Amino acid sequence: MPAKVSQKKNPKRNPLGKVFAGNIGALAVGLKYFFDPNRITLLYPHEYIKLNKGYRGFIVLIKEKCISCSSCARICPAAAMRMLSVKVYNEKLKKYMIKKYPVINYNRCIFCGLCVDVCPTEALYHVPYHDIVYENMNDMILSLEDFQKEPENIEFKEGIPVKYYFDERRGLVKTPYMEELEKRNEKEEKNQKVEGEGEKGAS
Amino acid sequence: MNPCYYACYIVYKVIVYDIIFYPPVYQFLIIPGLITAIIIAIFIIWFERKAAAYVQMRYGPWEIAPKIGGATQLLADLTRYAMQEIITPQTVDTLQYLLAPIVMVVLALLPLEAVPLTSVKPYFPIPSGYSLLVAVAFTTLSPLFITMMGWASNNKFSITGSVRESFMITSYELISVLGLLTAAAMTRSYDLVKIVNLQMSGKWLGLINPIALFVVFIAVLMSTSGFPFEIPESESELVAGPFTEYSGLLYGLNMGGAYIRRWVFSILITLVFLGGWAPYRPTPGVITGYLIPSLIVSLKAVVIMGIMSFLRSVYGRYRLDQALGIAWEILIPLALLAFGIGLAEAYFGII
Amino acid sequence: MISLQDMIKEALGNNIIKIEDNKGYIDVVVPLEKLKESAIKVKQLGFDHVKSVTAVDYIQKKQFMVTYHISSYLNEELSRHVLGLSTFIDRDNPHIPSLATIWTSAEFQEREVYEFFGIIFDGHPDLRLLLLTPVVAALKPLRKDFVVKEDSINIEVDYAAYNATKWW
Amino acid sequence: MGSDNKEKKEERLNLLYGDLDTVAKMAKESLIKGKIAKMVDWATSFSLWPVHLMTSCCGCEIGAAWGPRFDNERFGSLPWVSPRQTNLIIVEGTITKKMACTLRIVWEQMPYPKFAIAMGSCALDGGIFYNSYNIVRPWQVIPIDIYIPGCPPRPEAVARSIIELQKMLKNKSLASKWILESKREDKKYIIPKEDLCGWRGEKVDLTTRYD
Amino acid sequence: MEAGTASSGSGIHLPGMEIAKASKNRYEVMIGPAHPGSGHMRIFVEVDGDIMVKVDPDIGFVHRTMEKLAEGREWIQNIPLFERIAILDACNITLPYVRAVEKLLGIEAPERARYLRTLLCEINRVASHLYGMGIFGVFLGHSTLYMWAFGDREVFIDLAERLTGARLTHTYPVFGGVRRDIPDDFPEDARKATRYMRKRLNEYAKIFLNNPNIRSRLENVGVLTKNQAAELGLVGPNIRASGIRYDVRLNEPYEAYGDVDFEIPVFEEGDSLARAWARVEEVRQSLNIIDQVVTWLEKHPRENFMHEKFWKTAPKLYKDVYEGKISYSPKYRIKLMPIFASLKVPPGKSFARVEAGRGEIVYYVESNGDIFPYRVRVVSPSFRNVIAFKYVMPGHRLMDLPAIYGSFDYFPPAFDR
Repeated sequence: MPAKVSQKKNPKRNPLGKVFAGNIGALAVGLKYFFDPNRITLLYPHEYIKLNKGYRGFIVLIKEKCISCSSCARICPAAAMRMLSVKVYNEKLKKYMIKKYPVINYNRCIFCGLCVDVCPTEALYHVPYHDIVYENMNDMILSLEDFQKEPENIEFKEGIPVKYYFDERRGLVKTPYMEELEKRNEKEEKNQKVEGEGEKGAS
Repeated sequence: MNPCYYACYIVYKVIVYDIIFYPPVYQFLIIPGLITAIIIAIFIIWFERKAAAYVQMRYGPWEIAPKIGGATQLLADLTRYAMQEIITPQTVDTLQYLLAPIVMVVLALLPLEAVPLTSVKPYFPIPSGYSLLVAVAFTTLSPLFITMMGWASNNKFSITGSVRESFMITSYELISVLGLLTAAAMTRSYDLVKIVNLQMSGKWLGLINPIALFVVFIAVLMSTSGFPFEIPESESELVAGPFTEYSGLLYGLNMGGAYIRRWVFSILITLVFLGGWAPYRPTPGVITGYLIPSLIVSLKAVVIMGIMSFLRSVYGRYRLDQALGIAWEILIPLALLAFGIGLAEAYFGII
Repeated sequence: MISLQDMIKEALGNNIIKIEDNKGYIDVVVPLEKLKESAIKVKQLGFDHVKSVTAVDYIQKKQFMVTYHISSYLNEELSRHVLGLSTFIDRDNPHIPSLATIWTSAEFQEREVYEFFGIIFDGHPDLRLLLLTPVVAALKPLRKDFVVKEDSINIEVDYAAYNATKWW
Repeated sequence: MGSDNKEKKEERLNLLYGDLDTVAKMAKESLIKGKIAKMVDWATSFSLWPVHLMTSCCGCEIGAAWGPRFDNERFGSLPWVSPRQTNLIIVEGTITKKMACTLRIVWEQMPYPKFAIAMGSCALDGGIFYNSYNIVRPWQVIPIDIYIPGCPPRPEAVARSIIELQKMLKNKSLASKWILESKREDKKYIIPKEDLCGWRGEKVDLTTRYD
Repeated sequence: MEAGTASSGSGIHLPGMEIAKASKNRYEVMIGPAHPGSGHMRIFVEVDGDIMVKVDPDIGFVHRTMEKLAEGREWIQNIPLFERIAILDACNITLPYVRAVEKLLGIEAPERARYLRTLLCEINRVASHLYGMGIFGVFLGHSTLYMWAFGDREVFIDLAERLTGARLTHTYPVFGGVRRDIPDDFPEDARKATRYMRKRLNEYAKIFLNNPNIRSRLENVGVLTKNQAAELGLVGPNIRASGIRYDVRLNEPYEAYGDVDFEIPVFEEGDSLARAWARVEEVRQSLNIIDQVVTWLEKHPRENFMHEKFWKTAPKLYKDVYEGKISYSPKYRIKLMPIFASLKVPPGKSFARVEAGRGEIVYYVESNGDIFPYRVRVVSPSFRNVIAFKYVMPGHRLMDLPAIYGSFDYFPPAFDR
């Protein structure tokens, strides 16, 4: 079915209705939300959104899987990823060989995910967080070692994870993401058992 | 006795009892003057932001003091303003530029000199049979200095803003004067004490003559550039209107000035239309004669300010010619109508 | 129904150098002298606005191609098609009659082409720079002889000497 | 010793004559000490008002960051209209050569203590437009305190940058020091204003980068 | 003919700042570029009393030279590049480029991909209109509308994020298909979101469009007749508010728009209020389309959302990724073949147009058979709307400037490119 054209007009009101009904309607809606605020705010440092697995956040390299094909660097629209030549000892041939690994510069990265999608061996993956800030631009140019580590995320330490779900009446509604919390609590308990009583104050 | 001690005692006594507790000074500086006005402004700006945040599905100022909903937010803002650099651009008229905000704030508080907050005579600031007239006359002074600020700033936006402000002054002044003087016609008196005393029986003038109250309410919104009449400093075309060039403490004064004016007007409205300290009857004594009635008046005034602040979250702003049209074509006939109704009610002895 | 191509052939007559059905639009090439005349004729057919004014720099042929992509709003039959009215001009002396007086919608776009290619639209009501500062516009950035360098993807250094800041 | 005494004497004399500069300096020094300095830092950190300077497309995420879901007004930060009353610039993305002059002028119009956040990869190293002929890097124009990577960064990252800036303010007491010294030593401009607004820039080494 | 570009005179001369001599009683106000009412542009307004006499938009403050950069980048790298024209409408903005290149390649996306593109396009359209309404609200001093619109926009941004993995810059359509399929719980969420939004639109009307205060600002302000709108070549809801029946979705249906059932709202008045209402009605229609598309996607099997040519050659790992067998990988994600990194497109010229949120966006793509495009010409909706300021604003009052400006739903990065 192709689209249809529907002819419409600005809604018209008689002068009296314009003054009274309009004002009262606006005030009523305002008062309704004043007394029943539909607050969707994320209290950020105390809560953070547990992003889905598919979120295109910071990128991590799995060095073992990399086959030095340079696809990621070639497809990068911002030239944020480049190939760094590294001498690697080859066990079979028993000699040093030059191999290329990608390094990334977050000063330029636009998080389009093309590098991850084009990698033929899945040697790159996204971590689902994206809220790290830096005081220094040089910190954002990662070395090969840093590129293999997942960047440290502060939000885990400061807040609890929440998830937003859709609601017909309220739009987005947030709830604490219990699974994640339980997982984390278990981890903490384990840590405490291992490390003993001394660390209790810190948590 | 040590003469030095004696001298100190006398000085202390003079300063405390004869100067600070001299009603005009006390009223100007403490209740309901400067200090109370600042506290009220802090509260009401916080409330304005919070109320807007409630309507707008969010929290508003919060992190600064989570337990009390961020109520200390404005303290931080004021401290920041007070400590920031005060920039005096090269092109401004320096003396006017620096003096205008200060004079504006001082003059904004001047009407309080004529406003009695109790019916007990020793606590009147200036006992006068024409206190309503004097107060109304004083309210018209401070807006002139807003116009002056814009002129002294020597900035196109500022000047346009101050021209708009002067347009607004000429239109709202007549309305508020007409509206407030309706009370005089109804009560056959210019004396605020008498006007309040007549309302003690529960017949508040605002209830008897709601049109006059409505007209004055709108006129106050216009005069203090509250929404939907926030025209002189409408940000989407005039940046900050007359205040565009002001920074630091001077801007803090400006920001407070509008709220102080609104506060003074709210007290006037309370006294004239909402029964002042009714239903409480003051008796001699500082607490029962002055503090309790002024507290009642302040509470009522705060409610009025709260309603004015709430309008921000519902309305946008009118165009200048539309606002002036509302003033001249709708509100002035309404004010005249209210005046007529007041006269009729007075004639038939309803009041 | 006659097809659009026939309609245009009929209207423009022997002004047409070449007419071809490109992907998504019908391209009509007219000589430079006949451009304004053809534009008026095309407008009479009902093409009432310009969608885009494009210039392409063929540096080897020493030519610019200027294309007006035009279509119609008021005539619903024509609005399904896009017509490209193209002409070739000399690269060394880029002058072209302005069509902004015929279609007002071309005004800003011609200004843009003027600043990016240095093509001068004769008779344009208000030929000024639009987007760029004078210094940048003097480079005529969209011409092919203004080359923007892309970074290479390789870091030609061994790992130990990799100094992060230097290579970006 | 002798010269010291002389200076002190001069200072006293200046005081006596009512030299306003000396008095203002002394008053400032006595004010900005201990508790008051801490209070200034506290107040500034909870009153970071960004100026309305939408430079590029990250502006949409700024809108979202001050919108209801992420609501940065919780931190006491209120987007304000006139640069004279604000103390924070958020550079939202690309700064073109046409805009750079504006950015510098806005920065100069703001009263100190003032801070800057660069948002988005375009504001760091050009991002996807790294080799464009019409952009400059914002850190060449104004001193930047915090960098946010991403294109565009999430609104949480903007909130994070404000939190970090608050921490920086409190730990390093940037605001009170700035008020005391009337200037900030650790940040400086790279491109002089004449070059920015006149588009010459021949003498400037644009490859330098400070941190 | 370099006149008017460089004026050599005494005093400081700032770029782009041509100071015209003002006559008596007139003065010039510069709105922008760092001005709350201008966004990323500058408007020279010559004011006679309170009436605007001459308005000259000075744009280019966000000109990021995309057309030039595109000539040095590979075909696929240009998708994220052109996305930055208007990131809040990312899918609509890149789609015509993808379609133009597909025309050159001689391929067409499979049906499921076409529906997925339609879905994201409509989600973006809703988000874009809400953004425009929010900015409009702020221009008229109505902060609540701004907050509401941005809050409800989050609903649709969240939907898009679940679909593509990014809030705004989706980079979703690629040549021959799309990059991801919908997650399993997506249809239900989308339906809830549309139901919620329909209810909210009524409240928007109550607090904003039917509010007498706002109505009086918008009615009979910035009136454009049908012929004027056509002459100026405006696009999008702005012309449909003036009574022109033009919508690319109607006149040249692309993707799945020929198969879904929806209406094109056309208004007659042509004033600012009609333009605002046109957007609200369009949001309603977009919600209908989202519902229909989601239902279609639910019914049909999940395969073939990449063109056969590319998908057939995929090795096993690619299918593992699609099924979500790799732990850190999202389900239903498609991997791009390395061929995309150096794709050669046959020579030719092509032209594509798409109805983006703000109006029609037009791409002219020329290839000479290389791995780079020879020339890409983009004419974004805002660029065609900006001319309206020059011709519509004069004669109105200075305070009408934001009312007209906002009603055209400008987005400066879009016209600067």
